[in-house]
Amino acid sequence: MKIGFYPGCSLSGTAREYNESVKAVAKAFQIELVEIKDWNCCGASAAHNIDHVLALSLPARILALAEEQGLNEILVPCAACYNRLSSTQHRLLEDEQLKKKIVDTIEMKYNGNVRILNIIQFLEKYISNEIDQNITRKFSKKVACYYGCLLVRPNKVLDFDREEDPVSMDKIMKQLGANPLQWAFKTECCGAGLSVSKTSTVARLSGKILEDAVLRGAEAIIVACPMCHANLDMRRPEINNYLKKKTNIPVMYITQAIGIAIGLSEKELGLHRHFVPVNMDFDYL
Amino acid sequence: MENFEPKIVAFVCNWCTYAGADLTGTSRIKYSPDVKIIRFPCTGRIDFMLLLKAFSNGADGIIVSGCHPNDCHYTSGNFHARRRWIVFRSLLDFLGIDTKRIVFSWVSAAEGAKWAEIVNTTVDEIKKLGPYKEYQLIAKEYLTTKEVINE
Amino acid sequence: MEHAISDKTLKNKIYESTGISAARCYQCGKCSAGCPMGSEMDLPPNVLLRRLQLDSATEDDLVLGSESIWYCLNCETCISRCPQEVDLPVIMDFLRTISLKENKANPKAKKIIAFHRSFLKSIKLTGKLHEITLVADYKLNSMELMQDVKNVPAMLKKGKLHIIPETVKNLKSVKKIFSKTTGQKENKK
Amino acid sequence: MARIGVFICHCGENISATVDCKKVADEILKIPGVVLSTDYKYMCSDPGQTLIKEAVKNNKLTGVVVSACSPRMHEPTFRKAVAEAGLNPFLCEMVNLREHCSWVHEKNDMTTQKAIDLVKTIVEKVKHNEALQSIKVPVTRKALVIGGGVAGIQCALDIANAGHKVILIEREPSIGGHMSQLSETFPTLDCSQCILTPRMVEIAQHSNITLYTYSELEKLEGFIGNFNATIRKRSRSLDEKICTGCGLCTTKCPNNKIPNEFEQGLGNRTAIYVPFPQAVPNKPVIDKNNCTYYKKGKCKICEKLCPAKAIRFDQPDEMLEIEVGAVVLATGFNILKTSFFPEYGYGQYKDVIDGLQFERLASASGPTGGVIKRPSDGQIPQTIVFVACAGSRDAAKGIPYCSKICCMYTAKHAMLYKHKVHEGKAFVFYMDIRAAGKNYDEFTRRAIEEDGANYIRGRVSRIYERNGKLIVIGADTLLNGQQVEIEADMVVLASASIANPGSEELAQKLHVSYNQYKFFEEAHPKLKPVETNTAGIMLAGACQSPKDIPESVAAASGAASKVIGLFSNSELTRDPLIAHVNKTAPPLFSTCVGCFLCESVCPYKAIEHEEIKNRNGEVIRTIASINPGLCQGCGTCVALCRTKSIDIRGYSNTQVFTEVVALLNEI
Repeated sequence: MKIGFYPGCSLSGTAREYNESVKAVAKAFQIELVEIKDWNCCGASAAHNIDHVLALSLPARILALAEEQGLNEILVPCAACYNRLSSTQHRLLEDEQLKKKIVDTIEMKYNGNVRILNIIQFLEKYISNEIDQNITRKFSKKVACYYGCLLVRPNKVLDFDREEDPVSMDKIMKQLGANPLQWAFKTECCGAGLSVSKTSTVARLSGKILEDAVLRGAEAIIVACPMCHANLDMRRPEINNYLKKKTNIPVMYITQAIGIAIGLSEKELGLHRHFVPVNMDFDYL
Repeated sequence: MENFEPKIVAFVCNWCTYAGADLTGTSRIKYSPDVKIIRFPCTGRIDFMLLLKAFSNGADGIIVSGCHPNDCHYTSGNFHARRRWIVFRSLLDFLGIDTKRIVFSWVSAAEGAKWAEIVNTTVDEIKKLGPYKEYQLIAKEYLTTKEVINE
Repeated sequence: MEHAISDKTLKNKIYESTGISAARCYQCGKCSAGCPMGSEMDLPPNVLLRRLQLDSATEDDLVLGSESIWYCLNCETCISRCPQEVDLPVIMDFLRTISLKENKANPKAKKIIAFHRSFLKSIKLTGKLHEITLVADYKLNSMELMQDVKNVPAMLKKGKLHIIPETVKNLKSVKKIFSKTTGQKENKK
Repeated sequence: MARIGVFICHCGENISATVDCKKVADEILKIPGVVLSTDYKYMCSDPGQTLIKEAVKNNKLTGVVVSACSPRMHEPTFRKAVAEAGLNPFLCEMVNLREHCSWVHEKNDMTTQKAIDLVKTIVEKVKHNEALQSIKVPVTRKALVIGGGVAGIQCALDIANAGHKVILIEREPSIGGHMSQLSETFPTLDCSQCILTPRMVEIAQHSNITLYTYSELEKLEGFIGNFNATIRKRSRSLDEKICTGCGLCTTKCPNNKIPNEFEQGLGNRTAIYVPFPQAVPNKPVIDKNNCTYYKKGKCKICEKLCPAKAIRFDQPDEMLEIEVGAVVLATGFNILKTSFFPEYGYGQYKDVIDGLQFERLASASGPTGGVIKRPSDGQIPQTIVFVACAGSRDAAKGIPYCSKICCMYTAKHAMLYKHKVHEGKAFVFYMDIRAAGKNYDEFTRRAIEEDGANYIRGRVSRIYERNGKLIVIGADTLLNGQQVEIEADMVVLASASIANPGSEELAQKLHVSYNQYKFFEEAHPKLKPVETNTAGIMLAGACQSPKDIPESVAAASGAASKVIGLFSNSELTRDPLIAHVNKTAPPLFSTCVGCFLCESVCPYKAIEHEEIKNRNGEVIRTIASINPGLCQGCGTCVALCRTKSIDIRGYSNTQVFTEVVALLNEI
């Protein structure tokens, strides 16, 4: 089983553990991830803050590269990259003139027929059917699944899960033996793009998310986006400062949670790279 | 070609599309004057020979419009029209008639805006296709336009 | 006329370039209610749209000089709940571009703009984001020299930072995209 | 030789503002056979009609073309006028210069040219018009009213009181509709059941009214004055004639946890049940989906208990065929359930309820006896947030229209709550207060000024639950879009009014028009508000568009008066625009070859077999003939006839082909 793979900048830098855990889980289920050759940055929020043609051209180049390599399906684990790539694909397919303009800019062929999967869609399609028989230790914790804003919105474009109160991640966590909690901040924004330039805001927004998860008794927050992770994990001192209390709830990628449940080592999953340590015991079966 | 104003005949049923076009008027929604309506009791009444007659008399495009499926005032006239149209279309196609010039649609009495939209898109489409000279020229040779119709 | 650049108001420009009509907004305020940044904005989303609706050069300047357009996180909460489907995130993108073009950006947004610029600069250099280049450049531009310094050793230790940037091999193709889009503007300056 | 008179109407300025009427008249005069062509400001006015009548007489006209508004509007007016002048009315035709030309085009030469073309087309058609005699058909003076809510009740009573028989059918086991669920009614705050119940009883006792509850229309055939309705009377599993309504059967039913529809799920009922104490008829019904006997084959406790021995487990549905002369649709509306709203929790929060549920909580006969209690824990809420426009005026959710009744009932809800819980806080999120009606605005002001409802102008973005409280996130657009967060104990969504489920299917059975939201469409938005496009079928109440009680009742009486008008004569005249098979001289008799393809497509079974016999009485040919009483004039048979032996009056082959040729060619 082979499938295209676009890691994006975060996964090769600050979110290395996400990259490691995605690859480790894929490998464990005999899926080969074929990285798009010579990929570039999708432009993230910076590009469409500054220039909208640039914001469409950068993702278009990535998709064109994938087409060039004959990939008809690509996994994009970073929620931000997934959102940019999907939105670009949607807008170019909707607007023939715009498509022409972008194709002229990137000087590459682009058809728009690559299927873009986010991490949950990938897990649902290729892995969730196989999980049950591979579980070696139960992820027997109360968890708050945090989807963030970019994974589900805009629903008309992405057409993934429920726009408000999504449930796909919760279903997977339940399979792992976890108790996914009903909570209120599943899709609230963490502040993402302003992490560096307006840290106080990020502390407030991420703080509220964390506060609600803790209030409802969550023992871990499960994420699928490197920016959500960075803000909830790396920005914890600022968050604690804002909340005026010390919180130590760990934030994990869903792939790390799967990895734990199927018995992969902490090292393979990059758990040691977290700022808030993951000190958890799991019941071996 | 620039100032080409196509002649488009619309064959519509009295109960849905004619009433829908009335609503377009009552709502003052503007559309192209190139389309002119001929009223029928039901699309079921529309003899498709009328379409050929229209082309041979200089029509560049035709709209046939009635009630939505299941909404026919006479229960099933629109179904019969559609059934006959499907057969007739392949015949026209076989005969070399440009079926792109015939628009078949459904407009209910409540869809004033939809009627304007259909008229305008049809006019744009026919303008792109240009005058239907091919058929009109041949028709002229074989038919005289002022002929008296025999029953 | 106050504006020599164009006698068209923002409302018209937005409609022409994005097809979004600010007139559709009926001021229910649902966008402002759900906006994560609503409490920090000088012009909450519905107020910003209201000013656009007024269709006047004076109001347009207020919008282009607002902090709001830079605080918008593009989280799409507003559009996902907007009853009139007014695509505010796209309007925000458009407003930011114009604000920069016309040199009207709010001084309070200096840091945010500096960050976005440094981000793009980093991509332009190597085709991919390199955090150290980004942060170094941002610090020089924003003069926030000490920010986040204490995080660096830990990040290095945890393997989250690369000293040497990864580079796209066909860098030319990326640079061309930049010169065809943002490049034109910089050249004009 | 034809002598056609053409009359071009300015319709004030409605036509003349974009069409050069004088020019049209002048151009049309050039057509051979047109002996008079003139324009006038208002053709439909008295002087206008006199102008036409004089012209018919003085110019010995053989045909009249009135170019004015839509024939759907004034065709009868002008046909009547020419008839008064001595000309056969069917020799008069109209051209639609207003709706199809002047109102939809700009003022220019093309518009005037289009007007000329349209008039020319009808002039050529009229040359082929025939003098026709109207058809007279008998009228069955009995009405069918579908729907037993307040509109259907009012309508049935009005018709019955005028001395005509009425069949009232209702889908639910009792009549009463939504009004019977309401607590108090705006703007007077009188008790809903107190004013409705006497009317319900009147229905049951009226000698002219036959009531079928738990029944639905299966099929409707025929036409105005002569409909044939098939009604499915669903089995109640009970002999209504024997049942005394004592209610003993409902006391021991083991299935007693079924959500009660009448209580909007806030209370429970048994499998054998009477929907509510004031139900008419006050006879139980067995809900077969929940009855142990129907599910498992044993139980029958109710049968044992029944002193009258009225339970009939094997009772089948009954099909009733009824001849009626008119039908009134009064099927009402429904509201969106809370599960429709993603941002308000997909219906997962028990204390987020809809307006009808609040009515039940506030009603003295409701599940809480009129005490406002939270559904989750029975606590009395100290803070309630009311959300107006929940789903209404929301294009993104597919409901761009205003539901009309919510502004008023939300004000009423806030008021009722404040009357019952004095220290409680009532917040109302609204966009606009639409209180246009007699004493309506005063009512909403009272809610705000006297009862202290706190109105906040803004929509609610999101609702979620935390620590047993509902957190409502809204904005105050009158305070610069400032965010408002309220910790509420209960939230009431004034959710959108929508067409009742099944409306579309019903409309299709009756061949009446409906709009994209499945509300039934009236024949004219202003002048025929209670009639449909199908003659003999009227509309009453909220099945047409959201309406409050006074409006529904007014519409019901309006529909009733239309029915009574129809029933005031024993027969009615119908346009003779119907099909006929040609007749030729013997030995052919007709060009019809007797293939009877027409028979297979005729929706009215109007095609009959006519046998042609020779002198000896032997059948030599069988040809089609058309029953003029049944034919409705759709013309499907005409288009289908291979030998062109069938034609239709008013839209004959000659007429329509002439129209096409005339439209496309110069004069």
